[in-house]
Amino acid sequence: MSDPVLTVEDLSVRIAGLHILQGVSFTVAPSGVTVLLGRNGVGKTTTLRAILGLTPRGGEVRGTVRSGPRMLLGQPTHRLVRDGLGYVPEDRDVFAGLTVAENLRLAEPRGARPAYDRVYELFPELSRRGRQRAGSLSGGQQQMLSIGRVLLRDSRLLLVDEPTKGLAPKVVTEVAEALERVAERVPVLLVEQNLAVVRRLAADAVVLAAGRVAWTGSAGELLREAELTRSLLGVGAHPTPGAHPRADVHPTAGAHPSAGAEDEVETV
Amino acid sequence: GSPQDTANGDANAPVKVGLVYSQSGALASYGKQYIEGFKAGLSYATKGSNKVGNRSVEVTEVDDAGDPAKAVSAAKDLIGKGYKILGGSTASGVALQVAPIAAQNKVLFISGPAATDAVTGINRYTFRSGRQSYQDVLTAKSFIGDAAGKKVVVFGQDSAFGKANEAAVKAVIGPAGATVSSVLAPASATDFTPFATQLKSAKPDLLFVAWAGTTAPAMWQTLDQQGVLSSTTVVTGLDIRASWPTFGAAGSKISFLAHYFDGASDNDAAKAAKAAVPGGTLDLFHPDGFAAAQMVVHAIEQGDDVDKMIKGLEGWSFDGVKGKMTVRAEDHALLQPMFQVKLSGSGTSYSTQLVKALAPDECAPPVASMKG
Amino acid sequence: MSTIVLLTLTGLGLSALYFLVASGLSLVFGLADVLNFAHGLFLSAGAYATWWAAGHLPGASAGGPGFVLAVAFGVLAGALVGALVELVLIRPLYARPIEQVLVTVGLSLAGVALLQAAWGADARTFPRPRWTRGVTGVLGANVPNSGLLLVAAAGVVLVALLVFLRRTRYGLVIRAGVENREMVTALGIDVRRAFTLVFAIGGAAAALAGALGGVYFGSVSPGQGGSLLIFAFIVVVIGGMGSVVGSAYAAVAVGLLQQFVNYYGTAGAGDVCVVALLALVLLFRPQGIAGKVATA
Amino acid sequence: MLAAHALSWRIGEVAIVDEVTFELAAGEFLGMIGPNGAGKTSLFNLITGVRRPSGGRILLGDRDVAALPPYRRARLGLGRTFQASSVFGSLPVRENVRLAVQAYRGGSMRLWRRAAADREVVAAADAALDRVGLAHRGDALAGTLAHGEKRKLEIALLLAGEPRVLLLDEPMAGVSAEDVPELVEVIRSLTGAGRSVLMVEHHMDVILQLADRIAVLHHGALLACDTPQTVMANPTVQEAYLGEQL
Amino acid sequence: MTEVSAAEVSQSRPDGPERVPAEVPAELEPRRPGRLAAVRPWLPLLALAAFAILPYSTVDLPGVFDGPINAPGSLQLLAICLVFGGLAAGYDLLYGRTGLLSFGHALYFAAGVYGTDILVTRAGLPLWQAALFAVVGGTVLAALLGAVALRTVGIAFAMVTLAFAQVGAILVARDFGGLTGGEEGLPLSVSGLPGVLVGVANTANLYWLALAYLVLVVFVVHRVSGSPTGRVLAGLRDDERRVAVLGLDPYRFKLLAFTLAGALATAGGVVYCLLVGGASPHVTSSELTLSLLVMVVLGGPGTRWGPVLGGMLYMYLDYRLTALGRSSSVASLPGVLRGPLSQPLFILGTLFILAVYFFPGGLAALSRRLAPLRRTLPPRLPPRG
Ligand SMILES: Nc1ncnc2c1ncn2[C@@H]1O[C@H](COP(=O)(O)OP(=O)(O)OP(=O)(O)O)[C@@H](O)[C@H]1O
Ligand SMILES: Nc1ncnc2c1ncn2[C@@H]1O[C@H](COP(=O)(O)OP(=O)(O)OP(=O)(O)O)[C@@H](O)[C@H]1O
Ligand SMILES: [Mg+2]
Ligand SMILES: [Mg+2]
Repeated sequence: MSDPVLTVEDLSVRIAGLHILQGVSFTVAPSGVTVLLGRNGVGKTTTLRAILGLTPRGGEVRGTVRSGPRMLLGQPTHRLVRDGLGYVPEDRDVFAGLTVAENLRLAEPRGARPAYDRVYELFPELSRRGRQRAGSLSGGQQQMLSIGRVLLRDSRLLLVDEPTKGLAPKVVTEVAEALERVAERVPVLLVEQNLAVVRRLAADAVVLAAGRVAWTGSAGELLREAELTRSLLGVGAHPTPGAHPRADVHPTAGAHPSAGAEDEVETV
Repeated sequence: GSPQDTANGDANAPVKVGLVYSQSGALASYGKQYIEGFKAGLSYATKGSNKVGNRSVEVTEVDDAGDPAKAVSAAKDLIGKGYKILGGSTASGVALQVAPIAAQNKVLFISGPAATDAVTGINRYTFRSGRQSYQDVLTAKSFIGDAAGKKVVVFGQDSAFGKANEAAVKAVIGPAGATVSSVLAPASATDFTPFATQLKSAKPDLLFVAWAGTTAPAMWQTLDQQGVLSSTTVVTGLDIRASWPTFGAAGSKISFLAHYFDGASDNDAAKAAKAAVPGGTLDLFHPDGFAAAQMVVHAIEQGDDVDKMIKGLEGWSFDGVKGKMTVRAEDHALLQPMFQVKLSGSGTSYSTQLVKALAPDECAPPVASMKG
Repeated sequence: MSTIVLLTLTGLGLSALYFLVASGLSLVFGLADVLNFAHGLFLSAGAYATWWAAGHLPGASAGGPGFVLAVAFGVLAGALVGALVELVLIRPLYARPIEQVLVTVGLSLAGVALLQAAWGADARTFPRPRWTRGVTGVLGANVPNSGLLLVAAAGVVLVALLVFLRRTRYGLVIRAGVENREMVTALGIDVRRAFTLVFAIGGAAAALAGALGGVYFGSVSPGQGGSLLIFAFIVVVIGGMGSVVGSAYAAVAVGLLQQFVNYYGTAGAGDVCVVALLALVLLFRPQGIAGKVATA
Repeated sequence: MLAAHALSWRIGEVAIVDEVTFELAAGEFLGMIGPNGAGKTSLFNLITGVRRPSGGRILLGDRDVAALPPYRRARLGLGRTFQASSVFGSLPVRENVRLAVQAYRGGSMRLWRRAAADREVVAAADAALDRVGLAHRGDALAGTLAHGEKRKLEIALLLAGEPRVLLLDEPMAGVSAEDVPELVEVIRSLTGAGRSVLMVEHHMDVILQLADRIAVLHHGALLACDTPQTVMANPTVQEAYLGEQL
Repeated sequence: MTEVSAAEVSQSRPDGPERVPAEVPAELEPRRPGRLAAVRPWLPLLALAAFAILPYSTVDLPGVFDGPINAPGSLQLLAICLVFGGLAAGYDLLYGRTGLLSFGHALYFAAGVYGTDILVTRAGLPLWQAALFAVVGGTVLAALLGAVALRTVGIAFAMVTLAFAQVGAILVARDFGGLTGGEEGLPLSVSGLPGVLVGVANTANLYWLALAYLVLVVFVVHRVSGSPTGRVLAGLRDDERRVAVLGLDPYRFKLLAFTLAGALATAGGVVYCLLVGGASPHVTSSELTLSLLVMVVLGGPGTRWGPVLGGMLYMYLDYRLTALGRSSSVASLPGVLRGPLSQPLFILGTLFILAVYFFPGGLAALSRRLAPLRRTLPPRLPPRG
């Protein structure tokens, strides 16, 4: 196996007195999708943000995060991004007051040609809505914009936090496809609750539980072994007929309910 | 123990004098002159010994930052510690609020540069060591000679200061047969063109300007630019030296009345003061401090009883920096000479020429009734 | 007739002064989301720097082209103070917006006191080139040249700011950074620089207002900035926070209203009218005339 | 219970919500689906009064509420969930729910009473927290909850109000897989006693389990409103919404 | 109506995950057990008793006060601190508890000061009537102006209140009908006052009056914050729209808080007027409102004792720093330092900035911030053996 693109060793994060991550270690393979799984609140988002140097003020981060020989912890976020780390945040965080076109323009890399064709091909909707204020986009449209803008720049690793949250089944499929194609070129560290998406994309899986790594290995194996899935992810723990969040139940496109597209983001 | 049993009639005990004035805040430079004058005056009146008889004079200075609340607290503090003589009050607001405290607690209060007429006659415990607005106005009146049939316009800030001047002009020049009207501008005004236009169209024989504060230069410039200064006699009070350059080109077109300026007088007191103040140049409020010290020493000479001090000061005449000064017994107004001046020069160097000195009774304010 | 012309033109001069103060305030307020009470200090700093330069800087003088140099020095000083304030005081507090406002309150108290300690509480005469002391006859009215100078400067500043915000990438970064600064950094942009820049621009605009205001008033005093600030606040709010164009409209409205009411009404009514205008605007259009955040 | 007649919301020329008419019977559970941007959230905004409609009527019971401010509608029994960030972040979880209970039961304008002494409010709030499984988080500040927990708190706030009509905007969003069945049960238990629910959810599983009927919104207009079987079989729905399966 | 209101705009600002959660109102928080748990409820009463007997104490605290504590000067200073402690606590009802940033709170304080002064001095009313009318008048004024101002939110609200206060300042300065004395202020006529409140010898009575005012404000604020209404106010501070969706009218609650805070401020004005024996336009200045904000933040917004401490400390410094500027230790400094240090406002402003920096959450948060430090220190009795 070739060298990992990202190595996280003994990462601990403490925020407001809470020990949220307690020595997390894992690696991200140099190609394909590595998925980070876990229940609500185990610290998936916290992990991604710690890697990016976005831990809130007063938060305390320990451990090492390396990309090859380069140490990432402690570097300013913008430097990390320029060096090839792309981030799609959990809550989309598009700039509500700016137009779609302006949102994209902001993400253009300096000194390199922005890959607009790539973005518009994946999300034609964005090219049509260039002059609309991003805040008035629907939740799904905002998610497209949020993914689209990291694709403008060539990255060495993408950190993507729950990209299918709040998307219609059809769009979930589209986003998954898009990510699949992205992953052909760039390795992706993906946080995802939707097991159907995980199944389709992920090669490796890291499962967090209570601030620690509970399991690492092949995603396929994880999902194949029902017992493993149940014990690690809790899925199927309470067998309610029809409530099985399983990908193969017709006509479910997403095996897991996903987060909302919110009107609150909108400001007109 | 009770806080008030400190002072007793010990013939050798030091006499404590409290000065509450502006060391910081907007009027800090007035305060500075006042205290310099006071120290010079104390030394002059005690012949350099700072003692009255065997009793040394201990002066305590407290900063009120121009805030009456702070001044009142300081006054209460001093009175509580047994001080029987207070002085200071650079700002009129401070004088007005400290005066009642003095009366309530039966201590002597000698108000400083505060010019408000309301201090005169406010109560029998309060005296003043400076001039009052009425005296300014009477000096202004001296510029037009016979007022009968003349048209006088007052231009001032729409504030207590401006209104007091307006009232003084109406009371002083009005009865002499002149028609008095006024234009008042908000103290916060930044552009004076509307007012200048109004003044010009009023065509007065005498324009009396009562303006204090940082907007004065803009105001004079506008009056000059709109041709007000060249169309009539304009009279205003001469402020401290540092402000002279702010008159700019307008300075030579204005007739000034002066409370004091260096060179207005040349008596012993003035010489002593000039020698004593830092820099060797007298300014507007040095005489107030000087006179205050003279009055304090005179009061102390009467003994410890405040009533005796009051008796001793009432009607007392003395030679101050400005010349002969008299404490009028009826209302404690301080009768004193006033001056007419011309300002000339440009850039940063200006000089004054005395045009005329008015005798104290020429500019004596009307007698106020004693209120308390 | 000439009265109307005179009042209008001098009123516009006043408007221009308000706009110069308000534009920087509005920029910082609307874009960096900091209600900057220290803006008055920036203004005074610019005025004192100009005043100092005219007397001490080689090549600068009170008259002629040397004065341009003095003003440039003042503007530079203002920009520097603005940038420093951002770097040292505002930046470390960026996640705490209320505290940022509080720090500027503290700064406005301390700064004015500092100026007072350095140069005294009294007004200093301000150096003025000969031309600015004169008047120009327009339709029978003697219009002060310093007012005309203010109007011209305000026009230039307005255009420059608009170009900056609408045409440059920095403008975009600033507008985005107001909304979500973290996300801007996550796009690979050093947002801190942009914010320092906003403060520098705000400081420069304020300093220009201070320098030209000094010419207009003929004097400079530590509290001058503060007393202009309250009207600038009103202009910013009426104009719509963060909108430079809105500030321009509002400044014209406030300046003219004040001037005409002061002439035709009773003295002091001008100020009350301005406050009444503010209340009305806010009640019927709470977002101000041009009110939309981050629209330049 | 709740009805909309020709409800529209236009921005300029564009109709975001286009002449939508539907009725929600007492005790009925109506699911709503539609592509992203179809106007579902906008429709909720119109019904709850966050936005003014450009046209149409909104009936709650038999009262036209289109002109009432949001709080008046809430008092008439209209409850709604918001996104997670609209809990009271600086208050403890428990206080969040107590506030909701108190708002519902009245007596909020009492300045001189000890709030904590109102046992009924406290008990009702604890019960609501228990129901969504957040009882153990009662002391945490709501702002520090993880995404999914905020969701649950949202529902607890809603439960506290005991509304007659519930509007749920993607209540399952961000809830971890394990808790889904539990929450489904909670939502199921909300219906009955004549209470009606209108729920937007992208997750078809949940919709199919709960909904009596499903409404499909597309480009602001109501494409279909029928039984789940009929709707799922509709080719337009398949094409516009469900797409090809993963 | 397709326009969005300012309320929504201001609320839709994304609060990044970095937002520091505001202080939880102490009254709504569960009691924490601790070493002092048994004594804690009695601490305020103990403090009150201690303050109440201060005028009998002849203790001399050199450097803290000029002279013994029961000297009129010390009592006067303490009384002023107490009034402002109360004023800050009342203002915190708006700012810390309800989240309303008013820049015009000084107006209601000034209404109390000038109202009492004018009614006593100009209208010749006896003090109790004047005080009553002033408080009622100030309350009505707050209700009326609040009704208008609260139609706006956020910074706009702050600006409208500032503008109203500015009109108040203009009216006072213009001295209509000679009522207010303009910038010279209006000394309080003592003829209408009860003798026990007049004269330096009676300063202790004024002190007790100030103490009573502080106790009243703290009690009211405490009581209201812990009431059902207080719970709604805390909710409003977080998210107004969410409160509306719960079926409560935010406007009514905000107006209530505004009016109540206005009434408390007016009452403070009455006491202050007696204390300084008059009114001066300083109390109408926008600086006073700003310093109220400074006091609350210095102390810790939304906490029970923070604003009180902040208010007292601020006023104490404001008064005492003038003395520091003249002290010999400052005078011996080199000029560069002496200039600024002789400016009280410089020191106050700088202190404030430092406080904002290093003590977020104010004085009230200090003990909590020191807790980790205390934990690292070895326990006093090491359990060795
Ligand atoms: N700023 C903060 N202050 C206090 N606690 C925090 C903060 N940010 C996160 N937490 C806590 O850290 C834990 C992990 O949060 P995180 O957002 O990383 O979870 P997650 O795995 O991404 O969950 P989800 O699936 O809901 O998105 C949660 O319990 C949360 O309450
Ligand atoms: N103020 C506005 N100005 C312009 N367009 C708007 C505005 N508000 C909403 N829209 C548009 O209206 C459409 C409907 O938005 P809405 O948020 O209601 O969608 P939704 O059905 O809730 O989508 P999702 O499932 O993604 O949450 C979107 O295309 C959106 O861009
Ligand atoms: Mg997460
Ligand atoms: Mg939606």
